[in-house]
Amino acid sequence: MSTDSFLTISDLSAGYGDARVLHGVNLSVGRGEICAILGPNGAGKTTLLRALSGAVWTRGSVRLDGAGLARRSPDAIARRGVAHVPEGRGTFMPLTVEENLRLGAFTRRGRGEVEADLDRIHGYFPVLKTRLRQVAGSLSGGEQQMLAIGRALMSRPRLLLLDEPSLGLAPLVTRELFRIVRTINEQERTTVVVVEQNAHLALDIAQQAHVLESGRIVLSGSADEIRADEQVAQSYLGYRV
Amino acid sequence: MRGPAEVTDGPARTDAPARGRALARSITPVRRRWIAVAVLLAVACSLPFQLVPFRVFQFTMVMVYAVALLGLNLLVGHAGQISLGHGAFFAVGAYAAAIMLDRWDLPYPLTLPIAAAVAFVLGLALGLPAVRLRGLYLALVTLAIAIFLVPLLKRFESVTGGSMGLTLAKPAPPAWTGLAEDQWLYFLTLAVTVLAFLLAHGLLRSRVGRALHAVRDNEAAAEVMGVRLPFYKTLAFAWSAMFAGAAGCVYTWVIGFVSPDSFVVTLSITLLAGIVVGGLGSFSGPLLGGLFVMFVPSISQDINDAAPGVIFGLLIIVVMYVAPTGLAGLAGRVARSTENILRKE
Amino acid sequence: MRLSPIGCAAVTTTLLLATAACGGREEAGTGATTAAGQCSGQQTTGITDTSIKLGGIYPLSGPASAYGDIPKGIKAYFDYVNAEKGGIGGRKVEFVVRDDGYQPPKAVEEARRLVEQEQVFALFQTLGTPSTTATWDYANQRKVPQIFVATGASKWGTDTAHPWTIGWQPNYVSEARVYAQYLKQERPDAKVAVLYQNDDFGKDLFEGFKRAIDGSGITVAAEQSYEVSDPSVDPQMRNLAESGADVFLNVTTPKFGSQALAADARNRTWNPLHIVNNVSSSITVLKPVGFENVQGVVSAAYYKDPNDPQWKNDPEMMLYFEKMRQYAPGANPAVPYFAFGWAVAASFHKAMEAVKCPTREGLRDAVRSLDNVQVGMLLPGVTMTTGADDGFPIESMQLMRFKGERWELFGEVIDTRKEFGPLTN
Amino acid sequence: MAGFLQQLVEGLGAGAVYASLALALVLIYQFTGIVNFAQGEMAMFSTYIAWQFTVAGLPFWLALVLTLAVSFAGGMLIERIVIRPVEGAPELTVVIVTVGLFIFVNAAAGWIWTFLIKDFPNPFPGGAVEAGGLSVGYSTLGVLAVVAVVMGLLYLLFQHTKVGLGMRAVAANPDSARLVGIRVGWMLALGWGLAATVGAVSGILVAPLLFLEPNMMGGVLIYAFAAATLGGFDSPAGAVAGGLTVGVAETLAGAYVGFIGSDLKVGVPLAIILFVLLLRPQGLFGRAVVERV
Repeated sequence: MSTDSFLTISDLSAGYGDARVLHGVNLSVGRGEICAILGPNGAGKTTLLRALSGAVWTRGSVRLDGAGLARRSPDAIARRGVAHVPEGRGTFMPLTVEENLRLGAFTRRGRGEVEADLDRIHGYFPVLKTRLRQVAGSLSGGEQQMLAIGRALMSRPRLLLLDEPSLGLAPLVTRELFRIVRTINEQERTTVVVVEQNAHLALDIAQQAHVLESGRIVLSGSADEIRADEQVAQSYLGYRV
Repeated sequence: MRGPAEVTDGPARTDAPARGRALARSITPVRRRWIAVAVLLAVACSLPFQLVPFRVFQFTMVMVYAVALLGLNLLVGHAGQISLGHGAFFAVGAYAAAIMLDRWDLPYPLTLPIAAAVAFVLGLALGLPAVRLRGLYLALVTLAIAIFLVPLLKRFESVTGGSMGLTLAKPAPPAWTGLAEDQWLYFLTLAVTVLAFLLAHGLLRSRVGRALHAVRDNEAAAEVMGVRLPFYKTLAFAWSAMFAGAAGCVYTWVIGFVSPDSFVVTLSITLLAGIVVGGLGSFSGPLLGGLFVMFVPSISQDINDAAPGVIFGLLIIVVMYVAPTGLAGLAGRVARSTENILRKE
Repeated sequence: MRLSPIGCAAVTTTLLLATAACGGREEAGTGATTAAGQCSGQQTTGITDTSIKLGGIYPLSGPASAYGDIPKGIKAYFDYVNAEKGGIGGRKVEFVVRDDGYQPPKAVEEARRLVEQEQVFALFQTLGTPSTTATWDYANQRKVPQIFVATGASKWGTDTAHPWTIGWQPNYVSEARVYAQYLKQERPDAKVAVLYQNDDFGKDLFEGFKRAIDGSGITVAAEQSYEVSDPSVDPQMRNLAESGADVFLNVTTPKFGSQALAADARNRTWNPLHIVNNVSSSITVLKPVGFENVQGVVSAAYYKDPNDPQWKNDPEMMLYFEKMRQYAPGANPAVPYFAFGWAVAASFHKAMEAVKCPTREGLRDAVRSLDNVQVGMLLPGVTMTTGADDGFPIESMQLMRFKGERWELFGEVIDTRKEFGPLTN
Repeated sequence: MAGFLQQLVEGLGAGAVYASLALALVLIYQFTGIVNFAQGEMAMFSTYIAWQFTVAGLPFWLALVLTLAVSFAGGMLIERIVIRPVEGAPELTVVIVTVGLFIFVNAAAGWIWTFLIKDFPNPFPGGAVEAGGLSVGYSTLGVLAVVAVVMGLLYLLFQHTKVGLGMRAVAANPDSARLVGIRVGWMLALGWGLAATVGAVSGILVAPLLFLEPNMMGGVLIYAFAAATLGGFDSPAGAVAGGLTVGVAETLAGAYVGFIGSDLKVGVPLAIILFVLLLRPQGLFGRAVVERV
């Protein structure tokens, strides 16, 4: 594993109400790395991200740069630099694109910085700049995904959680999106945890990956190791090595 | 009263724990339900011979409210529609019965089916526009109906007796029963209540009931699955109005007096509060709600003579804290935990 | 041990038979006692040589709660009589008050509670026409006196099938007759605009007024009703003002009375003679409107308003203020509902003193044969009289006009029975 | 014609009162999806507090400011103490809690201040502007102006402040709002506080016209419901427009439609609501809610 562990998850269980979905997950992500979480539907990938951002009940420990996150409220975790782009993108539909972006910076002070960050986001996603006054609900799926990532970046996150960014997007758009995520990771040294059905894409940008099945980690390794694993190849990559 | 208590407490109090556990296991939920119903019925039948007429009257009114709440439960609890106007259907049933008794001298048993039918038809007519509305908006439209009914009743004075209302003779007990008036009224109400519960039970187990549940759980999905939404929503509204109308009819028998100001908006709101407090979508919810509506105001006055409303309001809030899903849910939780304790013993 | 529906029925029947066999309920009349001697056979439930138990039903909760002050005045009076006079004829009075929230079914429940559980001697005041109508059949079947009910509907006096129920205050029809009489003298060709509450009270008074002006030159130029649930009567007042009537008859309850008085004052193009009915004639209704805005308003009264300075040195009023402070320390004695309660309690005191037999029958007969009984809190000249053909204890009122900061009584006390003949259905 | 215009003006005056309470209803509904049945009673209670301040000898405007502050705090407190414990419960449970609150506040006010009516100082002068046979009372103008000012302030708050943006975010998508670091609980409390403040304004506007007593707002609440339904429960501007429409319709119908008369005029807003909802179930200004399968 990585020498410098930025996010450390130990023995994490989580779930909804009476139902436990995660059973003692352990993993760590190095600073500035992209970590892909793979696995079949219902394995608990989304729950893992929700556990990290405090939206479900958890047991066990989550440490970000040494500070404990477990059992804090979602807004408190967000204020500690964790930006979660949820499944379904979490767009504030009736608000304008600009208001959506500004909400990303809700926890920050300093007007000048926010304005500068807006420009930075426009750099990544030029299409958003042309739609600033538009109601977010009127954007296309791909644009909404860009908006969601842009909103997350507005908080200058230390940890970015992406849940199925490719869902419902055309392949070309998805490819573009992942390229941008890679760029952001490289330019801003943002640590990223990405949950993705499309294992190819995820492994292309990730340094390391974990396979989750029935709420447990069944396989961990570098992106290349995982790609080379026969089992994974069969189940998630659709070919034999 | 000793008999029923022994039946329910029997397994718990037995000296041989092993036998107790075996017995507890052998009583399946279905059987337990039948036993509970039987005990309840037995107690209900013996009450009027045990209590003073004043208490008998109170329990008669509990059943009247329970029948109305049964209708509301069908609509709110099983079909997921909110009505703030059920007092209006209650009033329509009450007035229909009163007018039949007062103007046409119909024998009173006849007034029940007719009053129920009138409420049903009215519910059907009002259910048609209600089909297009949902949630809050339906609630407000029904609230408006409840408000409008009062001046409407006053306007058509020649039929309704106007704001003076109508005073009627109460059904007299037939001589062969040897019952006093309050006991006779009690058994009439009990019969209607049992009938209403059986009818509601049957309705919910029928195709209609399944369709209603589908509507409640996910309206759009139900429609995709081929449930004829407008049809069932209207039907739910009409059935529910019918129960309220039947309750209103029995109310007229029991009270012997109807006036527009007896059916103000507060009645509708009290009914809705009653069913939510009692427990939505449950079998015992209407009964518990009826008990709440009947007894809690008097208890409030016993606690604070100067401002009973302060206590009544507080009690509603407190019940909702303790039992967010209603008293029926609370009773279920208590029963389950007692059972767990028994099992572990 | 599977129970089929049949089994269920069997269990039920068994239990039913068992209970029916071993326990009959306490008979309804348990605790019911009867008198001996000259009053032999008459009911003495709730009364002993040292005590009387009375029960009253009022709205203490809900929209009509304002009337919940009346029993406090009654209680103060009885507390005073119990403590300082040794009770009524040596009997200490216990007054049990129950809340019906102005809902008839609740009133029935509470009436039964008072009679069957509390075992009261009599129902002393049930408030409101609907609640009283819902309970009077019961009271009369049980032969429990239901006396001095707090509603002015005329049926308490005209009805013959309910001898156990009797009113107290002047009925609304008589009050309407007083206003009609006044107009016939002062404005024989008046065009009257009427605002009335759309319920039994408003209808009774308005219909009575229409009947009383029948055949005279007085006409109703416009009529508007309101519901108790209306926020305001301003729209009604605008419509009435357009009629150009020269007399305005204000048949309202206190809040709406104030609103109508204020609307009349605001409108400077319409200045009719304003007659406000007794229910809304209290100083507490006029004061919020501003005394300068209600000068010259006419009304009629039968009991003394504690806010009225002319009674400042009246012995009964002084006693009232003193004892209210003593026995109802939290209450403001200026509230006319307290004075109303005081007056009706004093009336009961007089009636009880006149009973021949201290029994329910005795009380029923006593309140139906009152002869010119004087009560200190009633206006001078207003007395209680009943008889075989007269079921209305108080039928006299006196007109009054508002001047400065108080009502000024004018004219003679009008005995409506003498003036207009007995009221019939 | 002058008579008609006069009725129109009076209708607008009545409508402004309905609008102010409807505004308070909409504020809470927007954030929580709850219809607060106790809104009118809370407003009535605030008005009593203002009355108490003026009786204690404070000048009216100071009493007003103090009352608004107390109401704001009280609204937040109610959210924290009364509503928070049932936050996760079914919507209907929360609605019934507000019904309980209604009964409680109403009875408490009667207990503390009795049911006798009180006169409340009118902040506006008594006269009227006369123009072409039309007479518009200063108090009518005043009420309309206050409602306009409240609308304006709310607009500024929601559109041009960070807190306002946060509140709108909570209304739009509470889960997502949490994920961007907004303290949703505080925003809800803030919404209740704001609604209580607007309600207090409404009560203080109503009291000089209807006279202060515990049941003062009961009738107004019904019309405010109608106004909010008409305008769309998620649109503050709609609530105001709805309030004015209901006020005018009710007044005109009571005056000009003979058959309706004053006893059935309450049917007019009912008919309007029914008609509007059948054509546009989301209200005139509301957003269509599309439910996905």
